[in-house]
Amino acid sequence: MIQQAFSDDELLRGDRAMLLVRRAEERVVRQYAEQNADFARGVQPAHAIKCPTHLSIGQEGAAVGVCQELNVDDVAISTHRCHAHYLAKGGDLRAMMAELFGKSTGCARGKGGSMHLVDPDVGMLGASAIVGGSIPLAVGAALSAQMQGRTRVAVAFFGDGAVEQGVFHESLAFAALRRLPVLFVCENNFYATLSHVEARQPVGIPQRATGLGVASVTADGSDLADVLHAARGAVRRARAGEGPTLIEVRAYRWMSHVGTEPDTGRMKRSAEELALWKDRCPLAVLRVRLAARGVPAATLDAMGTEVDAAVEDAVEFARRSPAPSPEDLFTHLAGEGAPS
Amino acid sequence: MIQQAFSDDELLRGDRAMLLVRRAEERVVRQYAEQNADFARGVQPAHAIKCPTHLSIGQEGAAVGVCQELNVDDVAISTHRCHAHYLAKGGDLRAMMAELFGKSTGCARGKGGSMHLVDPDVGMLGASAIVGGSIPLAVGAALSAQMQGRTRVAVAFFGDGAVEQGVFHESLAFAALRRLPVLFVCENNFYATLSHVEARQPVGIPQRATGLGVASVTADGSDLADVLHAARGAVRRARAGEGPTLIEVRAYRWMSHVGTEPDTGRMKRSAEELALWKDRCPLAVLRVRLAARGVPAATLDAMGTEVDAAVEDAVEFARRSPAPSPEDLFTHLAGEGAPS
Amino acid sequence: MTRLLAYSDALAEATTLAMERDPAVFLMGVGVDDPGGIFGSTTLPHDRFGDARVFDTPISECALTGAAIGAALTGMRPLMVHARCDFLLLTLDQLANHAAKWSYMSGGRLSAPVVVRAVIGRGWGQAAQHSQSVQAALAPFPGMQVIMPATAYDAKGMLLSALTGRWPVVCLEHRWLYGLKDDVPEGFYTVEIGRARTARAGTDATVVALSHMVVEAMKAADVLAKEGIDVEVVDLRSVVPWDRETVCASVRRTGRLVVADTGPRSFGVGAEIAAVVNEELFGELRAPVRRVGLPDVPTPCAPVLEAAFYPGSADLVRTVRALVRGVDHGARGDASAARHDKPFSGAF
Amino acid sequence: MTRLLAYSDALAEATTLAMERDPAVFLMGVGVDDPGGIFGSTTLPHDRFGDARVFDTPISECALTGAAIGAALTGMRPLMVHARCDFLLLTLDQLANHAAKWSYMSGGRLSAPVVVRAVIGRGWGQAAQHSQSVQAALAPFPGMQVIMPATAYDAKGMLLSALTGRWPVVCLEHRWLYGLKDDVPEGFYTVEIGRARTARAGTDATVVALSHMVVEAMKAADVLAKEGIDVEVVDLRSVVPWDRETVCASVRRTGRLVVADTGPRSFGVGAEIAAVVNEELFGELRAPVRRVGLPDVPTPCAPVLEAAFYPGSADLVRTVRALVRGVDHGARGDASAARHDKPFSGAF
Ligand SMILES: Cc1ncc(C[n+]2csc(CCOP(=O)(O)OP(=O)(O)O)c2C)c(N)n1
Ligand SMILES: Cc1ncc(C[n+]2csc(CCOP(=O)(O)OP(=O)(O)O)c2C)c(N)n1
Ligand SMILES: [Mg+2]
Ligand SMILES: [Mg+2]
Repeated sequence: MIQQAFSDDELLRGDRAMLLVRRAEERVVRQYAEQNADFARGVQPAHAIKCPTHLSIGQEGAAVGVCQELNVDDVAISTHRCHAHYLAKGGDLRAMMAELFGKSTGCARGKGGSMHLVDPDVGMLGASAIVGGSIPLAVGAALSAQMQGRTRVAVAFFGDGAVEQGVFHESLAFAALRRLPVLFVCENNFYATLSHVEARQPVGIPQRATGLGVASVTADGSDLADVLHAARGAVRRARAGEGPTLIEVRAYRWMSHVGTEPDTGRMKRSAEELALWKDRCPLAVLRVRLAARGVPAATLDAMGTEVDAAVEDAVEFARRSPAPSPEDLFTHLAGEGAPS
Repeated sequence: MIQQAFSDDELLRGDRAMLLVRRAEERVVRQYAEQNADFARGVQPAHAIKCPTHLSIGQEGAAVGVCQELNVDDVAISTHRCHAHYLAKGGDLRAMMAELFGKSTGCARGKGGSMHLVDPDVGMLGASAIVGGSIPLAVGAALSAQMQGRTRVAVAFFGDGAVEQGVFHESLAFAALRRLPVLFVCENNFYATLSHVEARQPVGIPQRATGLGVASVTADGSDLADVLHAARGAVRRARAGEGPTLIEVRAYRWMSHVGTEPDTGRMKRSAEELALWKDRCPLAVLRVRLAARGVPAATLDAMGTEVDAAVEDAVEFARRSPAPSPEDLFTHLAGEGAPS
Repeated sequence: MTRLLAYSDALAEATTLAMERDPAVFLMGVGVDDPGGIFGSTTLPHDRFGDARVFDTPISECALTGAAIGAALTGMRPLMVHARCDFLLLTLDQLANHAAKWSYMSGGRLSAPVVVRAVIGRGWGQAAQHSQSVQAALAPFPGMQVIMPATAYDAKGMLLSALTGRWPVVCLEHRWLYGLKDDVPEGFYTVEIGRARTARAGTDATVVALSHMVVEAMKAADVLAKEGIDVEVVDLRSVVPWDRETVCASVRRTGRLVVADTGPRSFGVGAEIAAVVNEELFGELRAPVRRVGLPDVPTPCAPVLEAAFYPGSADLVRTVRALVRGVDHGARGDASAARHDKPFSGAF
Repeated sequence: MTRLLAYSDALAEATTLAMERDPAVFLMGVGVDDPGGIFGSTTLPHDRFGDARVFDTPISECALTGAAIGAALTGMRPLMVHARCDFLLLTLDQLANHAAKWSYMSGGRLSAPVVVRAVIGRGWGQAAQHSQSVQAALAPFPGMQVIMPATAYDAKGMLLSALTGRWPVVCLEHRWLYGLKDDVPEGFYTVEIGRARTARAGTDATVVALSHMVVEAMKAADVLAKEGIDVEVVDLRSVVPWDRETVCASVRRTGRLVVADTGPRSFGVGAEIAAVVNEELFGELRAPVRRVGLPDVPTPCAPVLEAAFYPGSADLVRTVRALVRGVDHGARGDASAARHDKPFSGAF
């Protein structure tokens, strides 16, 4: 039983982080519902989220499990679906909400939006909306770490679709060749947009990694402990100079590919499939475990209240914040500060 | 003993084809020596080869062994190092020499040169000087064959360096996914320019193929029968709808990466390594076999004479041929004829 | 008998027609078999011909472009579709180093008539990587054609031209055109690639517009007409090759030119048009040639910034007015574009 | 005290100096550790710093460019080298969609100061895929700089600017410049990116030249001087950003402009310069702006065709002369370039 290797505190930390992602994204869903109602009535809401929003609800275990094994100094980089990675890596919640609302207090000053969350202070180096595009950037960050002689680890988060890009292979092979301290975390949610992975890939994802000289492990995204365990091993290997690891985390996206609807109606994913995975909700699974360990319900309830308050505060912060001014269009072309 | 599976006639056919490549390229070497002497004397020769020339001397077994198992109707596509593939596929020798000499009778009318030999009449679809660039084109030709319901097989010839390109992986995975009738023939000559394959790749080439769902086999390029055997199996699989095969043919390039000098002096390849491989010359190995089978020396000698005459005729043809005229610059942008 | 058809439906109809007429035509790309069908442009052919000839691909744009070339070299007529033209940058080696050059490198012995469609995204905070208009990066590679139909009629006719021609063709389609309807004949017809279309005749100034900027230009012309300024709008339709004759003839008559591009103002397609017109009509122009296009920054996300980023009809009005009235303050972004945003539909 | 240094050695010296001053600088690329050292430009740093900081890479240009970006985001200063700029097309997604946008997309919280050097090939029948000059395809992506030093002095100074600046920079270097010598100071100095250089002052016409065309322009100016035509040659040096002030000031004085580009004439960098000059100096020009560049075909192989393909000093002479004398027959390719071919050395 892998989960017995982790303390109550560790699991509680993971619980809170997953809850934060879940509640923050559920809040985004509510915001969309509200603003869409406004739009439908022909009203322009004073504050709205106007950017393509890809939610991780159902997949929280991957981001949280991996990031919990990282230090602040370690770096991560993500994709169009980056809310969970940003938050799990320690990104500022207020700055994220402000970014979604297109405000100047946003983590990217309103320049990036939902697909480009970034918080260099906690090692969140950003996200690319080009499928596969950010994978080599993580390899480069690992190369830096190796050349600088620091123990920093770099993590590339990406989806099962990204595995099909040429740059994925080039990146893994180069990382293997140079034994770079990098984790390739593939969240296999079985779909790229509406395409099932079996219609797109001839072999399993770990087999591809093997073909590129990269060690791999598959973790169950519904079981936080399983992800923690896989990540711990991979981080240890990376820090020990043993090279990269690919972690395939199997998880399921509950919502539509983009936007805030469940997409089982109009698409190929079936309601049965979704129901099966909802039964294996990573939060629910963990809470059953915590209860079995005797963690009092009150602790968890308090945590929920606290997280909800933080989310509400972040939305309030975003609403209160000013929009950028049109002149801001021309700032930030080549970075404000020196690279860290 | 694989070679016993092949008849004398088959081996003799291979012998002639290898000899043709060898003698044609040796003739190119002599031409370079002559024209360089002219240049050194400050003389502009009336006819000269003025294009980057990458020779296959030493590697003839790969091109010949694979192409001998193909029909005229099958198609092949190659790289910067394409003379052997062009000739082995049945490309017109005169048109090749004329192309090298930049003449309007060249196989590409003087537009392409040594790196872009093409002869659609015998299924030689051309060559790309972008490492890895032509691999997906062969996949596309195989896709055509599959969609058209013909038994045509497509072959991509490429070097060990091309295995490092993203597009190699994308191409193999797609071919595996759709079980396309394509042969990926990797001539592993252990070097890309001056870089050894072990400094560039974390795992062996067949392992990469496995990671992409493609069957693979390694053949000894010094032993024509071994290549014939591998190719026969791969072609059979392709025609039977069993999908792609990667054939790694191990061989050694005797000359410099580009140009007509041995390059052991100024580079990392050692004279010992070269000597070892010269001992395993695919032509010499085959001739020992043929002698052992009792093929008379006279037969082989006559073949040599005939091949030499053909090569000399081709060079004469090239010299006699007119150069393109400057107005030809603007022709051939979008093809003369309909695609076949 | 008019038959109004949306731009997306015209694309779908052209594809279907081409597939009916020529068994060599097939359609592939990431998501072409989705219920959404690349904003409705691939659903009809998929319904009609099924997965054998209309198929989804792995997210391997580079190799699939190469595969399209190889298929074209062996007698097929591939049509590849991308939901955003930003993704074309992954395929530029195959497009520019291979498709555009294969015929020339082979001395004309082979043709590579691949057709690639790609959508120009805009709005709803898609930001820097989902909103580019990459014609300027494709145009400097001779050997392939680049077209940008602005109407449903042209979308159908030009796509049919591409699918029956001998060139590699990249067709860039602005997302905001997909819903616009136009009178589209039912049968097979082609619109010649390389011919511009005079969308509106006028005498005081010429606006040469690309793709969605044709819509903005027509709006601007309406506004200016009320002020007594008579604008000729030329829909360029085809970027490579482009119709120097029509453009120059128009500017020769009006004496004034504004180029309106969906891509960057600097180093954009407008620069080529401005350069040629200035050269051909030296001394005949009544005002400097102006360009309206995107400013020198990536696309931002926030609505305020998007509005400042995209030029629209108001910019064209201002620019043309200044040229005609002789008080030219240059072209700047304005906030007029914001009103185009629609509520989020999932298929942004 | 002059110290003549070849262009290739100047690049090597700049790299070495940058590496000495800043331990974050490293050099990578296919073949940078070869004895040939990318035409001599990487040998010195490799000898000095060894494989740890100067290393060969797999032929994975796309991922290595991404790795350079990731390294830059985390405090390193990567310098990546390509033996031909045709290979940049494999990396355009990383360059244009990532490097150029990362700072902007992050609201300026990160910088990606990657420097990419790439060589423009020419001659000896390299043909279509080894001879492109891709500045026009890079320029329309705001967020990265594109430089084209034409002298050893500038090669060193601009590379040092790039390696100490905050921008992603692509440095395109014409192979035919590598052997040219120039007076190059020993120590550290920078040449500001974005400033043109007046290579020769003149009064009758301005030639704005890029990269190797500066050499051709200087030759043309010599020829024209004998005819009494006094040409000003402006070495643009930097394409993005480019020096509008210097160019416009020069043309304001001479009244005539020819742009000489190593890349395509159509849709090339010359179009932007022509468009801006025509706009800024409307009514002040004494002749139309001409562009000399590559014709609308891929590079052919055969010597006769190569000679017809590349414009050279003779074309510039003809073009400028016609502008000044008022008989303009336009710019066409000629055969003058053929004499530049050298016997084959292996490192074509
Ligand atoms: C290069 C590229 N091609 C296509 C797209 C369009 N696209 C956006 S997300 C997506 C699916 C990605 O699937 P996956 O990698 O599994 O990530 P998930 O959305 O499941 O998290 C696609 C095809 C893109 N953004 N980039
Ligand atoms: C994309 C690309 N990168 C780099 C080069 C330069 N280059 C030409 S040949 C070559 C080595 C190729 O090695 P390999 O694939 O093993 O083929 P070989 O020359 O050994 O036959 C390189 C790096 C190129 N032509 N294309
Ligand atoms: Mg997925
Ligand atoms: Mg090799």
